[in-house]
Amino acid sequence: MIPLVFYLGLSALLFSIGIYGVMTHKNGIRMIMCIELMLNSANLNLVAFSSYTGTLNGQVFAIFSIALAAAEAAVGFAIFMAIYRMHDKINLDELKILRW
Amino acid sequence: MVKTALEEFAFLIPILPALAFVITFFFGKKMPAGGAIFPILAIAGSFVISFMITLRMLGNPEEVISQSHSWFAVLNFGVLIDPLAAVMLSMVSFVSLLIHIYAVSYMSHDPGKPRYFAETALFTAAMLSLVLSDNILQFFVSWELVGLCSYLLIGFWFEKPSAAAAAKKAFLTTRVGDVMFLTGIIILTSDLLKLAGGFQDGTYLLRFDEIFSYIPQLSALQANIFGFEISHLTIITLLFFGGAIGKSGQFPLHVWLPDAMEGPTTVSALIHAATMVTAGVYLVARTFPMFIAAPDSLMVVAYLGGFTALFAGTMGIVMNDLKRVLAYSTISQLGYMMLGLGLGSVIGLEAVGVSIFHLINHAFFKALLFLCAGSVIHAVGTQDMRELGGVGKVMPITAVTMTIAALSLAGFGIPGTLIGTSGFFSKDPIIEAAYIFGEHSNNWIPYLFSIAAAFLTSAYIFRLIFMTFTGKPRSNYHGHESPAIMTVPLAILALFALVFGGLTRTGFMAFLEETFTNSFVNLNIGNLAGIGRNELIGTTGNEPLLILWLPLIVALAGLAIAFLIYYLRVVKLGPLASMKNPIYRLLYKRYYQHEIYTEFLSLGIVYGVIAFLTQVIDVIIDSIVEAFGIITVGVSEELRKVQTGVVQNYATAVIAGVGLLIILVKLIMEVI
Amino acid sequence: MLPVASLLILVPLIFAAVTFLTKTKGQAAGLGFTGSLATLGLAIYAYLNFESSTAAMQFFESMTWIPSLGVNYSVGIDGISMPLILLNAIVIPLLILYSWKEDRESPNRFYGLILTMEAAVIGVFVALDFVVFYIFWELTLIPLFFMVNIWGGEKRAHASYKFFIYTHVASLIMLLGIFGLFYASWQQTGIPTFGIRELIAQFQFFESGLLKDAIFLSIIFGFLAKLPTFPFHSWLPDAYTEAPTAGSVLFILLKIGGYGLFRISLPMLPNTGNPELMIMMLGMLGSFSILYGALVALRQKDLKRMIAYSSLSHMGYVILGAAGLVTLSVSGAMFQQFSHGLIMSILFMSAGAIQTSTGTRIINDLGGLAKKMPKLTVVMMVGFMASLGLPGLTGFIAEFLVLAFSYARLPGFVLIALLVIVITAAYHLWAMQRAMFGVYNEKLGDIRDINSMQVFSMAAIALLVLYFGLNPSPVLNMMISNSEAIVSLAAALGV
Amino acid sequence: MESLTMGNLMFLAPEIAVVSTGLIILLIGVFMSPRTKNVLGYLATLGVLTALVLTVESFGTNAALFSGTISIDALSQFFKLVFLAVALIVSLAAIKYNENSDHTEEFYTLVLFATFGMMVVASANDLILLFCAFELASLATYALAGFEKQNARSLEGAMKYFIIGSVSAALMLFGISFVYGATGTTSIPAIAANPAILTGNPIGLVAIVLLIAGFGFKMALVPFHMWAPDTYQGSPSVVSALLAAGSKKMGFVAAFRVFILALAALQPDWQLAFTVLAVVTMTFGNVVAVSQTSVKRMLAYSSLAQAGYIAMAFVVMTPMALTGSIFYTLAHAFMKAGAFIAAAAVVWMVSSGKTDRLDIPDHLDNFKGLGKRMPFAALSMTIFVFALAGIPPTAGFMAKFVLFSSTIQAGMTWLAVIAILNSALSLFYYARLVKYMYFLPPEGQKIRMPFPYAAALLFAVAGVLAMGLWPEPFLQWAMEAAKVLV
Amino acid sequence: MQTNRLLPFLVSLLFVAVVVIGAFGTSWNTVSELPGNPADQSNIEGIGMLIFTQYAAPFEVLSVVLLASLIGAIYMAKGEGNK
Repeated sequence: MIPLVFYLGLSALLFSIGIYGVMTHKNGIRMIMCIELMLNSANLNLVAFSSYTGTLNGQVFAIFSIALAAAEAAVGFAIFMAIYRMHDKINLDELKILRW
Repeated sequence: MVKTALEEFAFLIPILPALAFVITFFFGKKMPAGGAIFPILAIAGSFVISFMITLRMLGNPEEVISQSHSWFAVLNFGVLIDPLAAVMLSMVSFVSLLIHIYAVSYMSHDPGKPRYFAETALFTAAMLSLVLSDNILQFFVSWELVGLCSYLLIGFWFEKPSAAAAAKKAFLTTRVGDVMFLTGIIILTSDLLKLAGGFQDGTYLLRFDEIFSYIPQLSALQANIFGFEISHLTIITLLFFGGAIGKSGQFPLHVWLPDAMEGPTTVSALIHAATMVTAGVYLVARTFPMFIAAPDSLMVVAYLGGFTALFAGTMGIVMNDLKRVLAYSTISQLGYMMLGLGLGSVIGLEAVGVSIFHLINHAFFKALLFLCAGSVIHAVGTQDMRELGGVGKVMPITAVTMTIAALSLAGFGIPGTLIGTSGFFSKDPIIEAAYIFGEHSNNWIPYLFSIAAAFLTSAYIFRLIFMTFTGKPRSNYHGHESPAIMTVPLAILALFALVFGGLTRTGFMAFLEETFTNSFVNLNIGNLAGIGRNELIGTTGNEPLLILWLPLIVALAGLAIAFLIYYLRVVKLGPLASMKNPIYRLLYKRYYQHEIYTEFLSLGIVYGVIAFLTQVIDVIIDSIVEAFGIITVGVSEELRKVQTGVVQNYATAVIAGVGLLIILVKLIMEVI
Repeated sequence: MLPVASLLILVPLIFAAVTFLTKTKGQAAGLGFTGSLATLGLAIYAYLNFESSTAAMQFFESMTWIPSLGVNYSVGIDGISMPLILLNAIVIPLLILYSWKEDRESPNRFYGLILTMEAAVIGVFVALDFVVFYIFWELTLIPLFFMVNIWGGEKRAHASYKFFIYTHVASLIMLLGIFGLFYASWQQTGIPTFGIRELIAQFQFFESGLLKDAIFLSIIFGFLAKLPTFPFHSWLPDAYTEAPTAGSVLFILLKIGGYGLFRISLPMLPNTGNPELMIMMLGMLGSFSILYGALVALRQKDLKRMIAYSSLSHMGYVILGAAGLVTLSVSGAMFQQFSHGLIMSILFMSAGAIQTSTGTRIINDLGGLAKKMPKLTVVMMVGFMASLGLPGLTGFIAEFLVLAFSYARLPGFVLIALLVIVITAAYHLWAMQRAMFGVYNEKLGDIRDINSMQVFSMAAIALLVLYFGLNPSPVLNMMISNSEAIVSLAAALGV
Repeated sequence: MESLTMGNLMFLAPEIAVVSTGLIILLIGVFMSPRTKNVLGYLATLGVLTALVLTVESFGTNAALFSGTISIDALSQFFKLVFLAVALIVSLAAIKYNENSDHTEEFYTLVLFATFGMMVVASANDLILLFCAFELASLATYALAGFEKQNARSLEGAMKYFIIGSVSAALMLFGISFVYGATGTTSIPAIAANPAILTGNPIGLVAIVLLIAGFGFKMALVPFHMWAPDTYQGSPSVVSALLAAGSKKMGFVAAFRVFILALAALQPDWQLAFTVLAVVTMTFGNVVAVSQTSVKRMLAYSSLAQAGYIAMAFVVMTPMALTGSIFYTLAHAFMKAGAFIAAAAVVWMVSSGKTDRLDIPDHLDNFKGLGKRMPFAALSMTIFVFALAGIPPTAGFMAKFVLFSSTIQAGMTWLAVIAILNSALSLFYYARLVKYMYFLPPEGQKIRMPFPYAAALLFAVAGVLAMGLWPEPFLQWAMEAAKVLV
Repeated sequence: MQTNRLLPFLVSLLFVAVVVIGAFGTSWNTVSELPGNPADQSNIEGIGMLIFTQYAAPFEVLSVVLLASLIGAIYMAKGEGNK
């Protein structure tokens, strides 16, 4: 049996990769992908726990969270489209009128 | 029945002039002569009441008038007319009345008349209230009010910068004394409360009888100051005397009095010669039982008085300003009075009699001197003696009355007889008392002071007479004799200056000695002197002949020198009276008082150093407060840059926050 | 019997609200004056029905307000508050008269703020519940903040900020102390209450001396900064100077710091961990303030700033008298509050009048004004003389009582204060001499004397200064009754 | 498994009223012309008002619905009151904002759905429901923040809000997953009953901090606040009001439920974490606010500071502190929503005139002489900022009064001192705003205040003053709510 | 973004380290045996039951979420001519 912590380690790694992506990428689309990665690593956690604790709540949660992630991505892409219309690019680090 | 009636009018003595003040102040402008009639009538009323009370009291000195009313808290205001107060009241109201009459003419050309008469009326009211107060607080209140009037009247011609400055100086210098006086009152209050064990119903804490009844206990209280055990009574009396120093222009707080001559001459006569400046002497006389019961206090009074008498005389001799000579003369004479009181350590209660006698006589002749000087100034328009000369020809009445006053001041008279000027009968006893003091204690310093001052007195006053009235005019002036309204008061005063002393001599002192044994207080001065470790001995009059004649001899010597130099002009003063002569310069510069007091102490130390340093501290405190604001804004300006506007950085912050927070909490949990 | 205490707050507040809505200057001033007169009427009514010989609370009203926190709306008047209420009620109508003829923008706000201020200050005086007290306490900040900022001098923004934030910080620290008092008492009695008298009574039963000291110090800090006293006075010179005349006078009437000292701190003092130390601290602050204010005033070039520092110096007497902790010294301190309010009103009105006619407040630029402004000179002279403690005027009574009766406990500090009397006289006289006497400075051009309204209002205050200087008993007696209560409490504890 | 009856549904009447109003607006909005769409605003207001009344009426009821995933108690009802009050203010004010807009129905539907999400969070008794509702409130407001599509600032604010929001959602989900893994359940009472693994193992701390990050994003606690100033500044002011006054409180109610109810066993850990966060947040917010020139940005930083105060409840953790904190949320809702609406009125004034600074419509300079130009806006703004500064007799004072005093009661004098000094510091920038409004000369004409703004402001002012002058009923409710947590 | 990658890297490293230490340091309470072969034993039914019974409320909320994101996304993405 694969120990639970392996799943946890993997998901932590995935999460960190997502985080790293969010912190370094300028392109909005890539950032959304990274965020999805983070959400999914959490889902991996949930499913793993679900299996290892023998309850189904986690998997239900994972399903909900997938749906939520989709909705989130939809709104995010829509916002980026609006940004693209205005600036003709979606390099998010260049959007810094609002600061200080 | 007459007696009760009189008593009931006693309170009117200060009230009448006070009412006159209000009327003249508000309505004087619309009245002839600036509303002078109200003060004159009011003061005349006061004089009549005072005089009648005095007359009645002469017959029965034990029955004094004492009325007290609660003022606030445990303090009261009231009327106390005992022999001491009675003579002062009569003198003050009388002199004030004459000067007011004189001023109608003297001030006739001044647009500020209403203000003048209002202020002098207020002054008279305050002075009368001071004299008849039955407690030390009312005394102080009136004391301050006469000071205020003095300030206002010195600065009467406020558009003259020198007058405004002199007024300020007078107020401030006397204020130094006043603070000492107030300190004395405060310590006294505190001690009385302690001794009485709190407030007692029905007694007024600061009334004189109450104070005097605690003299032994006060004397027993000891304070340790710089290792010396000093009786509280000594401290209190010395502080009182501090007040007297300020008010009566004694060394070292005498500097304001010559400057005060910036006011109208009538003011100088009334306030700075006859009445207000004597308040200090009156204070010491009024609290004499305390002084005599306090070890060393009277000694200080005697020394300072004697020294002032001499010290002021030295400056009087070089002044060229008519009024300033008189001012120094006043200081010198006040010194005599103080000396007289100080000698009470030997001659006991007689000192009060001697001193107050001199006070009254001095009031007459000094007021007269000033009024004469005023007459001259009024007629001639200058008060610089170097520009005068030969005025006697133009103004004979003035010249004669002034000479009488000068003789009285110099104390001419024949010892052992009843022939002599008023000044002679009051000054000589003081000098004689000083001799007795010297004999008794082998301490001749007071006597030397007094005899030297007598010489100087004669010298400077005849210098003044000769320079002003004899010889040829030294400048182009147009003089004329003053009108009757001015000369009549002069004549009356001259009469008094001439004969008052001789007439009242014996009765006066005996009358005053009743001051502390009557229906109000009944003190055994001998016992009190014992508390103060003072040995009292017999009275004056039994001295060697030379001693009796010596004052007259030195006075004649002074007259002779003045006659030689300023009338016959046998001695050339050129090299002597030049600034190259260090002694002359020292005297002419008045011992550099201005430099020491004003420039060094006031402007230099207090204003320049202490106040400046405080202001620096203020700036520092303020900067600390301001720094909070500045630092906050600065930090804010820097800290806001954390918010870079780049969303990736925001994400970094969030994640770093998570990581660091975990570690931080973990660490703190480990530590705790 | 009218519910006077509440009406004294409500009437000016309602008039203020209506005044804000007026359109013209005439309406605003008229309504403001009517409102202040109505308040004066109420205050006189209260005074006439007031029993001076008792320290008990009169015109007491109480209503539950926030029961879950033990907060009640309770108000009342006693001998500590009555004179101060009278002071405000008397001076504010005169202040409105004083500024009647001045032209200024938005008069409705001006008069509305004056009345709001009156309501807030009286609210502090009548409050018997810490929450009510604190609410009015803070409310006094706002009208002054607006007053300084709208009609103030050149550096008004800075001055108003400094004043607003500084005193707010102090109030908040005081609030902390109040919290401490509240909870410590709650813990002991099990009943939450914010009643001032109840909490003070409970204070003595607290066990920890440290707690008591902390509570006492933080509460008194609020009062000391408000008074103010050295070294918490930095806000004062700027605020007093930059405020318009009416604002300066309102600052002067803001006697809530000293009031708090008597109402709250003094009854607590004997129960603190180390009362002797506290008394020494207060005495030191008092006498240092007196000394410090006078020395700095001596060096001021600006007339108003000089008066501001002199005010600091005078408020030192309040603290010194309070520290004296003898019936008459405490009464003297209370009387000093009353007297200071009257005297400083005259001084600030005079300074304001000088500024309006000459356009400057720098003393050396003035000179010889007495010739052109004789009426002002007379009233100002009364004010200055009263301020330097001339007997016969109120300032002396207060100073004498404070000094004479604090001496027993604090001789050294009283002696310091005595020395300062000369300095006080010095700067007053110097200013008088430079500004009013001497040769008229022709550069100032042709100037006018104060108008008849101003003469009336200033002379009325001057007469009050004289009246209460000659006959202080009407207000002093009620102060004495209350001081006795405070002091006997202390005496019972051997302090 | 109980059945769903009409009686049970009545407990959810406010939620149903809100969500159905949203659906109706969406539906009929499609068929309306832009000019008549104003009606939708009033409709939304009416719906929110109905929900508000229903909520107030339901005070005191307790119920567990949907298999215990929804809990109706004093806490939930109190917070629903907060959200609905904010929604009411926003709906009212937005009538003017959406005047002649073709997208009124979208706006109101999103506002109402967001409100619905917040209300559900307040009631959520299960982490799954809590997460879903949390996301609902976030998602709806992402679009709202960028509602001015042609405005670069609005879009930028929305983008930042979205990115940080998504990251935070992921963090929260990650944290929830650990909690679930350790306890095997997502139900709050069940978690509370089974904390063994979390307390004894390092994962407990990790989960807590992850959750704090997730909620802290909404609460805008430093350092999870970074989006807040930008978004509050960039978004339409009415939306900023919703975010700052409403959605921020959602973070608090979620945190109350999750930490105090579910993770009570880990109190030492999260207490410590919140101590650090509260102190840092209030100080940072106040200090940085001092140098702001954009009023909305200043309000945003002030909102950070206020969050720091409210978070003190997690540190003090006495019933009194919780009461104070809960009371504070309502007070802050009125104050902050009102302040943003006043800013909205100014932005409207600026955009309808030509004389002002248009590049930053909420620049301080545009507030010059507001007392003359829009007296009511200036007056109410003054009341709001003084309330925020804690000056009596306003809601802000009462809130601080209860909260800070409870800190003293708990013996945490140092915290009270920090909070009080911060509170004093805040006066600095609030007073500056007042200065601009009243003491500087106006640079434009006097303008008549549109009715919707005036009505919204009036409501907020009424709330602020009512809570300041007659706090008793609100305090009672807050106490009831606090009792749920203890 | 070549310039500023170190900090993000360190931060992610920190994060992963913290989480991994937390996860590995915890003694998870796991079932002794995983539920057999997933192919045999479908959990779809169980999940379905849960969604429609215990988690009905989240499900309802989710529907509103989807509607809200639909509205939001359409509104944001729609390019109205008046740019």
